[in-house]
Amino acid sequence: MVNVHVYITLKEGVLDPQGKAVQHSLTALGYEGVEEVKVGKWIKLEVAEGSDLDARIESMCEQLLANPVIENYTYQVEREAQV
Amino acid sequence: MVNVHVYITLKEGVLDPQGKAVQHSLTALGYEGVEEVKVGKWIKLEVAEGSDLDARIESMCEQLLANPVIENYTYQVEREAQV
Amino acid sequence: MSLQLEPTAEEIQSQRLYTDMGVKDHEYKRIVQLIGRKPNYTEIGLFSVLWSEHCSYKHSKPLLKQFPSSGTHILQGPGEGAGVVDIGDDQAVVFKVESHNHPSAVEPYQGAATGVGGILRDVFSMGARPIALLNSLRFGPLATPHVRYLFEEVVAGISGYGNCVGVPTIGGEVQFDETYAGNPLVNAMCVGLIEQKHLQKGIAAGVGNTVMYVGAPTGRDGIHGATFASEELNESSAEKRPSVQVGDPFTEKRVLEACLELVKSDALVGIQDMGAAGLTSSAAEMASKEGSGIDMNLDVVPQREKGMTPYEMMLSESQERMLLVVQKGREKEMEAICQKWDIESAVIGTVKEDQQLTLEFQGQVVADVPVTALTDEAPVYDVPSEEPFSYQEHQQLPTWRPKRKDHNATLLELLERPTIASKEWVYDQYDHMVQTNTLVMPGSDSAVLRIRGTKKALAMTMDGNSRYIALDPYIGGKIAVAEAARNIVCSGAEPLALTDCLNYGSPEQPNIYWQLEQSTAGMSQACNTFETPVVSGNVSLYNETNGEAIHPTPIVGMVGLVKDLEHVTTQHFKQAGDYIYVIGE
Amino acid sequence: MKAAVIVFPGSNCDRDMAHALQDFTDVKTVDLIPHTAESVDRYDAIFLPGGFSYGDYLRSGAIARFAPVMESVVSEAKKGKTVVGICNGFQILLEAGLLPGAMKRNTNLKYICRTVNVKVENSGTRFTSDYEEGEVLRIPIAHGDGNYECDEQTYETLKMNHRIVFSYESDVNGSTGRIAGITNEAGNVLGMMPHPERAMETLLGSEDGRGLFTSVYHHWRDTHVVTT
Ligand SMILES: Nc1ncnc2c1ncn2[C@@H]1O[C@H](COP(=O)(O)OP(=O)(O)O)[C@@H](O)[C@H]1O
Repeated sequence: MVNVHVYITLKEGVLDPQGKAVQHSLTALGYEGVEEVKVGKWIKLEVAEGSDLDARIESMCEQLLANPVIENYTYQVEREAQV
Repeated sequence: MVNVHVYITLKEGVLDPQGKAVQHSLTALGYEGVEEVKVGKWIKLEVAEGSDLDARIESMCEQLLANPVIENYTYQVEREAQV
Repeated sequence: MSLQLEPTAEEIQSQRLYTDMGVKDHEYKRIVQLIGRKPNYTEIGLFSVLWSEHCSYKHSKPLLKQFPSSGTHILQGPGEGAGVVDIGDDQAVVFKVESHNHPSAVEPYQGAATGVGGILRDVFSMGARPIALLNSLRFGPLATPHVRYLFEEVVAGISGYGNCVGVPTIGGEVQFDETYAGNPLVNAMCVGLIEQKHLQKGIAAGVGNTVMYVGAPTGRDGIHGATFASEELNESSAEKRPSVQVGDPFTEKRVLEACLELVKSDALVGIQDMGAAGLTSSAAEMASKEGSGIDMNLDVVPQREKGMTPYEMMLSESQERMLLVVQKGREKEMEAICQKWDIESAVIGTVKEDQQLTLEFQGQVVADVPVTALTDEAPVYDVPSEEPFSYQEHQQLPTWRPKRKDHNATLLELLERPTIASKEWVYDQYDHMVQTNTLVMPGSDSAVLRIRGTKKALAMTMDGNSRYIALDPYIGGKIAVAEAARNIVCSGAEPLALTDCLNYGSPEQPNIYWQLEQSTAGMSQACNTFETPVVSGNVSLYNETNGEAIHPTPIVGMVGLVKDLEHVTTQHFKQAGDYIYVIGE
Repeated sequence: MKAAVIVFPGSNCDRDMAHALQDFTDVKTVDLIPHTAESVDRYDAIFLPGGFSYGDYLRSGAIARFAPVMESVVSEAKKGKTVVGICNGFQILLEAGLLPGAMKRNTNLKYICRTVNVKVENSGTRFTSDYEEGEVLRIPIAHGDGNYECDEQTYETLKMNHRIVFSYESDVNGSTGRIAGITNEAGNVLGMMPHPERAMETLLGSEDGRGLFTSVYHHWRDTHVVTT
């Protein structure tokens, strides 16, 4: 088993109401110099190892985890043994 | 300005309905060996540099971005110049 | 500057770039004639959207004209944001239906959500408080994962948006049929209530008056088809320009509350939603209705993204935006109200006498076209119509009588059909009680809302059955109106008027145009019989996948008045031992 | 008695709450108070209504908790004034730390709007004195994030001190212990997910919500009106 971290964010230019609200709120709370905030998803999966791991992850992302019409994703595989 | 990445996830032991649903769907879609799924947040902020950067980030996380009752957070500062 | 990279007027003509925007050769020629020169990039953009079917109804106008649209109780027929019907006590009910079929096929959650947002704005731009939402949905059979995904996400989008704004979603219908497998239908209806004295119009009246922008900043959302050129400009980002609009119901809620406060001021002259074709259509339509012109300075349009061109700003379909005309000198009062609700506002132009839409950007005039050319002169087509072969075939078929022995089994089989089964899964996700007026909740014939402070209530329903229309469009059209009227009557109400959404394939196909013609004629006849004028509506054509059109699907949204709460009736059996009657034929 | 109903940007049950108080109790004054108000100290009871404050972006109630008016709400609560948070109002009270625990998405990940059976677990509070203990009420719920979560110790404390005031008769959203409403330790702050303000008239389906508002009023009357 390996840990896979998938990071999903809205594409450039797509309205991010959540990010806007958080930025607004941080500024109102007195945090200065918070310029841009984007709220995305971080999905952690425990997946079986295998030579097709990348292909599997990509297909999971495109099929289910991310919405390719408005979102981009990246991922990272964390192999405990190698750390 | 630096890019700060905040990663938020439910604490160990807190049931994650979203994660469970995703795992269920992945299995239903035929992805075998998906053991545990946790759905968290990834918040990207553009923040002004400064010696108090860490303190500021931690306080933003504790005050607003994460709910310490059920969530944990980690963060990472990405300094473009150093890359 | 990106502006210089746009194709020149000559290039647009020589390379026929207008065709990518959906403008036909002969339409382009007509535009050149109308403005007396070749249009530049921004200008052809304006024409492309205003002359589109969605804005100009160029294929359906003649058919819509046959609908009865007046009556003593009709205060506003088609033509404004929504229709308005007198319900006595100086109050009126305001309603309209809108389709968001194509956006929902591409991105079901946001497509459906922004559909709800748009129809809400149509209603509150009239000055009315939205009191109910309904929706009519069509999907392919639930057997495929993709259809299930569409279904779940569309419902989630409607729920996500409507619930957040705080308007109850109290009714609607869902049907599943092979014909919608590649082309789902998402029609949303909104009903509002207004004190008649607050009724607004989308007009740009009073030379010298101020044009104001209110709401969310403009981004590059929804600029479609025609973006080819700008995409080439942008080698820095490999990402495709989003054409999907994302809804922000929280902003909508504040825009709604702000607008309902703005309409109470006598400083407000006109107000309109920036819907399809955004700034372009709202500005042109407001000027056209009044026979005026507008000078607009695009530099001051609130913008969400950097480096937007006039073309992009004018064609953007960013959500949650309104265009206002305000008495000169009273802008501050309007701004104060917007500030109170924490929404942006900006003075972006002036109403002028000459009937031109003139756009300035960075000190240059970037577009200067006659308003009438954009609106009144939009083409209207007389389309050939031809009865399809299948029609006569259908007529010749002998009446089919099902032979069933086991009625119990048949009943169970019927109840299992998703189209017939309970829709609780759907309406459980809709807040159908907020505002605490819902007397009859989803699950009966029509939903019923009381009108606070009176003994009256409003009944509302959405209905349509494309199979009948596919078989016989004329009779099917009548059936659609009759079904809605029956639902209203069964709730204890008298039908007042209706709104309709015409979902069809390409009108350029003579067979499909024939369906349109026949079914609208049938609907018109039924409207006359029931004395329910059509006060608003929407047309969605080109619902096709791989050249295969959907069944013709007109949807009727009807509103009725319950004169006394005592008359409210629900469809459920109440008590064992009660008699059951069948009335009618 | 003077009641304040706080209107956050995005609140949408504020008017319903005001109607419930105005039309069905003897409360004299009911004011809608904007989120920007500096103080609510002149009110005897403060109501935080349902809705989607700040769009419920990030987390339900997370941003609203910092609305200017909240400072005064918190200090009045600490002084022992009656504070009621319903639905989104409950979520805000949790985020503000006036009540323990947190809300997660409903287990089915969907918004649920439906009338459910809600059991009165403790009729000895200022919010429930007009109900019978164990009484089952028909009250609508309407929420996406109503899955109440707290650690075991908190749960035990809540249970032991009878601070679980309402529970769902059956599991509707995954809440720990089927909790539907709780009070703070002092017993003057209530948070609940079901909407009693939507259950005020049989005409609309149920009037089981009335008892909550009349209880609050009666508690105030009994502690403030001197009878001779
Ligand atoms: N999309 C929807 N939105 C809201 N309510 C719906 C929706 N679909 C169905 N309903 C509710 O469910 C009830 C039954 O729907 P349906 O099975 O289509 O029956 P009907 O033949 O009465 O149209 C309707 O009266 C309506 O109130």
